[in-house]
Amino acid sequence: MQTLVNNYMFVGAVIMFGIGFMILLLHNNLIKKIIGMNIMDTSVFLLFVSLGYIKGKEAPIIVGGEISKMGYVNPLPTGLMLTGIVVAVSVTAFMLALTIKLNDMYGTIELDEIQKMRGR
Amino acid sequence: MMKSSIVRHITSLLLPFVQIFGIYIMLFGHLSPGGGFAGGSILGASLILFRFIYGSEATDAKFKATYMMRLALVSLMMYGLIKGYVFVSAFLGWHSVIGTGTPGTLLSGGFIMPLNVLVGLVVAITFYFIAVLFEEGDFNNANTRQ
Amino acid sequence: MKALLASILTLTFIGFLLLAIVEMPAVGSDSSIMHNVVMDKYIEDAMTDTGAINIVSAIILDYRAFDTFVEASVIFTALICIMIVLKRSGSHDEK
Amino acid sequence: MTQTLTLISHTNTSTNFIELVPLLSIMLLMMSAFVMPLLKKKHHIYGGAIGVLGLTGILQLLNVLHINRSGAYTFDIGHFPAPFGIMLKIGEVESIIGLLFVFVNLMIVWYAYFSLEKEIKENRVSFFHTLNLLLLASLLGIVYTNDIFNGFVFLEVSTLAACGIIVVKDKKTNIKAGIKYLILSSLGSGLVLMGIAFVYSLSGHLSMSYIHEALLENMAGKHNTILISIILFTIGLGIKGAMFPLHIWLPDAHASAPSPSSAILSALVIKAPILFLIKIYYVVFGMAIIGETVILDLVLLFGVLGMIFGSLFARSQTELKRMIAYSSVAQMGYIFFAIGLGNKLGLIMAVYHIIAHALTKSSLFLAAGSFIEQTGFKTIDEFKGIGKEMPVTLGIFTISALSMIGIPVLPGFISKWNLAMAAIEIDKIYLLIILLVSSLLNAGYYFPIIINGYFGEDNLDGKIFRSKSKPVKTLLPLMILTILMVLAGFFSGSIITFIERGIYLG
Repeated sequence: MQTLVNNYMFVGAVIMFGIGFMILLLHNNLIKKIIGMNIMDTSVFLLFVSLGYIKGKEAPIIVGGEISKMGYVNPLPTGLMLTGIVVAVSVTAFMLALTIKLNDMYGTIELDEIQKMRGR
Repeated sequence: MMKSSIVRHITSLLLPFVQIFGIYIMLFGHLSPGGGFAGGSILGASLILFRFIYGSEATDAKFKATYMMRLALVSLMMYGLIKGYVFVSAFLGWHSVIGTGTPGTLLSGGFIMPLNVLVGLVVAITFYFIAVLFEEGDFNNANTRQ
Repeated sequence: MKALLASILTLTFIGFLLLAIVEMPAVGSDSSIMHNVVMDKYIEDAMTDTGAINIVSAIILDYRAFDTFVEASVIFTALICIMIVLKRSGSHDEK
Repeated sequence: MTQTLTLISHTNTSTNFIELVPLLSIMLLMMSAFVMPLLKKKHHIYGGAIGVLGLTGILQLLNVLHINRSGAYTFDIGHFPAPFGIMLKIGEVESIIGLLFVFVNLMIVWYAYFSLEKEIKENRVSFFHTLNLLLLASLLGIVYTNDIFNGFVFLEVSTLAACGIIVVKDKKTNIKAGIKYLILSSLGSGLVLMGIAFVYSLSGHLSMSYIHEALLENMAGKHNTILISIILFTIGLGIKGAMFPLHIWLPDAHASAPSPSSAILSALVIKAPILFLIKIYYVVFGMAIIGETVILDLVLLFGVLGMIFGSLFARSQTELKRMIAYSSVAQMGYIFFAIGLGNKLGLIMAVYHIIAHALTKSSLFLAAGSFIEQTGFKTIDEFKGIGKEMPVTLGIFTISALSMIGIPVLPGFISKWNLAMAAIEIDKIYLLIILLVSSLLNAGYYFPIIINGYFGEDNLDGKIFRSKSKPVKTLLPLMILTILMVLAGFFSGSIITFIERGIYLG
């Protein structure tokens, strides 16, 4: 239990992942599904970035030409998540585009109504 | 297109600063927080703002969609060529043509600064196109309406 | 019914992940296995290796540049996909 | 803290230019994809695409020959070696899968030259080829990479591009199938990324070989995390690779896409995540860790369920392409079954079945596509008597279907036979019954089409097929695929020995 309290960042990220997952499962509205997807992605980013955090150390930018005595936090997770964010943005944009097209074709963005129509 | 003159004037005041800020973040990506993606998003946001405030005709006259598309593709190709050159030269053991420079100055960091600018251009143009496609369904409305 | 099922699934899932969280190193500790020799190399040598003082920039554009190249093509792929979906056919420049 | 890092020594000391091939193929495909949207004329687009694919194919062939002569090699991208930079690792399995992907894609693009415009709008053709080249590059990247995060990024490109080539046809069903695929797939990506986060927290490395070393050192007291990250990877990549209960996106997507896209999707796109999963199992975690968990038994179970239920669902379909799509689910079940056996022969057969299924399913989809294109019909019943009109196409369809069922000499039989051997090797005889039942089910839905196609003249009266058989030149890529499939069966011995040299399991 003490570990969970200490690792509150990870716990928060996991609960956020659960919230996103729940939105994805429960809602039929496509926009809400996309929001749930985004919350899930963000929670993973949060988890990853908090992995690289070291207490009392500085952001990984070398100021003044010499390496700080304080040391720096782990720069690798941050760098990876920059890539991850770009990927998430691209996927979100594509999903929104598909939603717009679906709305043009069916006149609704509720998935259950779309499933009922079975339109060709 | 917005008719409100307050919005138009504020935008015309604000836009240069937004764009300079975006370009600054792109250029100084190796010295300060930021980089190609962040700077490109800001630049793209300024283009989107311009289009939404001043309408598609004015924007298409200024930034032609075909040229923008070509610019993005050429940037991507340049990116690929530079990176391909670096990868291949590393494999063959060649020395870098441009050194790393003095750390902390603008012209340092080898290929990092040009790569940041290229990524920034790609991201800005892509975001602009995506927003325009979402809003209007096409990005050559000025030409088709005639 | 569906809501209940979804809640149970989600709670089980969260519980599973928390089992892993318990075993993870504490947030912010200096001695965890992640802060290893790879990180030290990035921090100590990034300035001399690449000339950039922003270490994150040095990582994404020099040490792991291949990732970033692929990432640029992700954006491009998304643009092409969106153009396929939304671009009206028969517009002016397509003739 | 002081920590020492023993650099895993690489064997390549001399500079051999063939070792540039993997990087060069990926870069070449991506760069030509960036040029593709600028091209307008049809013969420019196809000339460019086929030229680039042909060149890449030749490079891949040279690569396979090089590997055959001097074994596996690693390639560090950029100036920095593996734990700091990104490393590609190319062994026997990777090289032959790369050659397969490029070759099958080349044949499909060749076929698309004659038929794609009939299914999609003309101004989308250049976009289709852009996405196709990006897709192939990303699939090659997934196959070659030795870095899990790099693999994740490539996986995302492949997802987006695959979804793009589904929605390139402007129908309602396509958009619906596309968004279903995209939502499930990005759920899978989220799970994979979380798995990467856990693995990174356990090892501090991203390069597969280094993660393996670090995991073996630090696994004490971390069994839950290891198990959970394996499960996350399995579910995430299982969604992308159509593992049985997670396959729900596949039939819609594969059935509604244009025929060349269907062939690419079923032959290539669902195969690369599985190879990545195999690498995660055996390169990242290793048999020592995987063997202690239940995960292989779970994969075996899902594989069995997929084999049985995929075939049952396929039987109940009325549309031809939907049936073939469900047959893909069943065949992916075979691959998961082979992985789940957990011995060396099983793993070899997983890779061999990837090759066999890619060659077979692409020609099946293309043959079905040319039926549909020539006649305008969609359902299975309407294809009775089609052998009179299109004997060559139906012949190709027949040979491929026979391979799916498992007639001797053809590759489907080879993999089933060896899977049976592998099942006997680990004393699970009851699995043989499942193999037999699934083969019978396969026969149950493929034979009626073939028999009705050749001999079903009873309802031929009053039915006018739109035209005679397609010109032979348009069927040439199909014939080459079929001949290659038969050859893959004939020379299965040497292919299997080649794979065996590079398989990840000692």
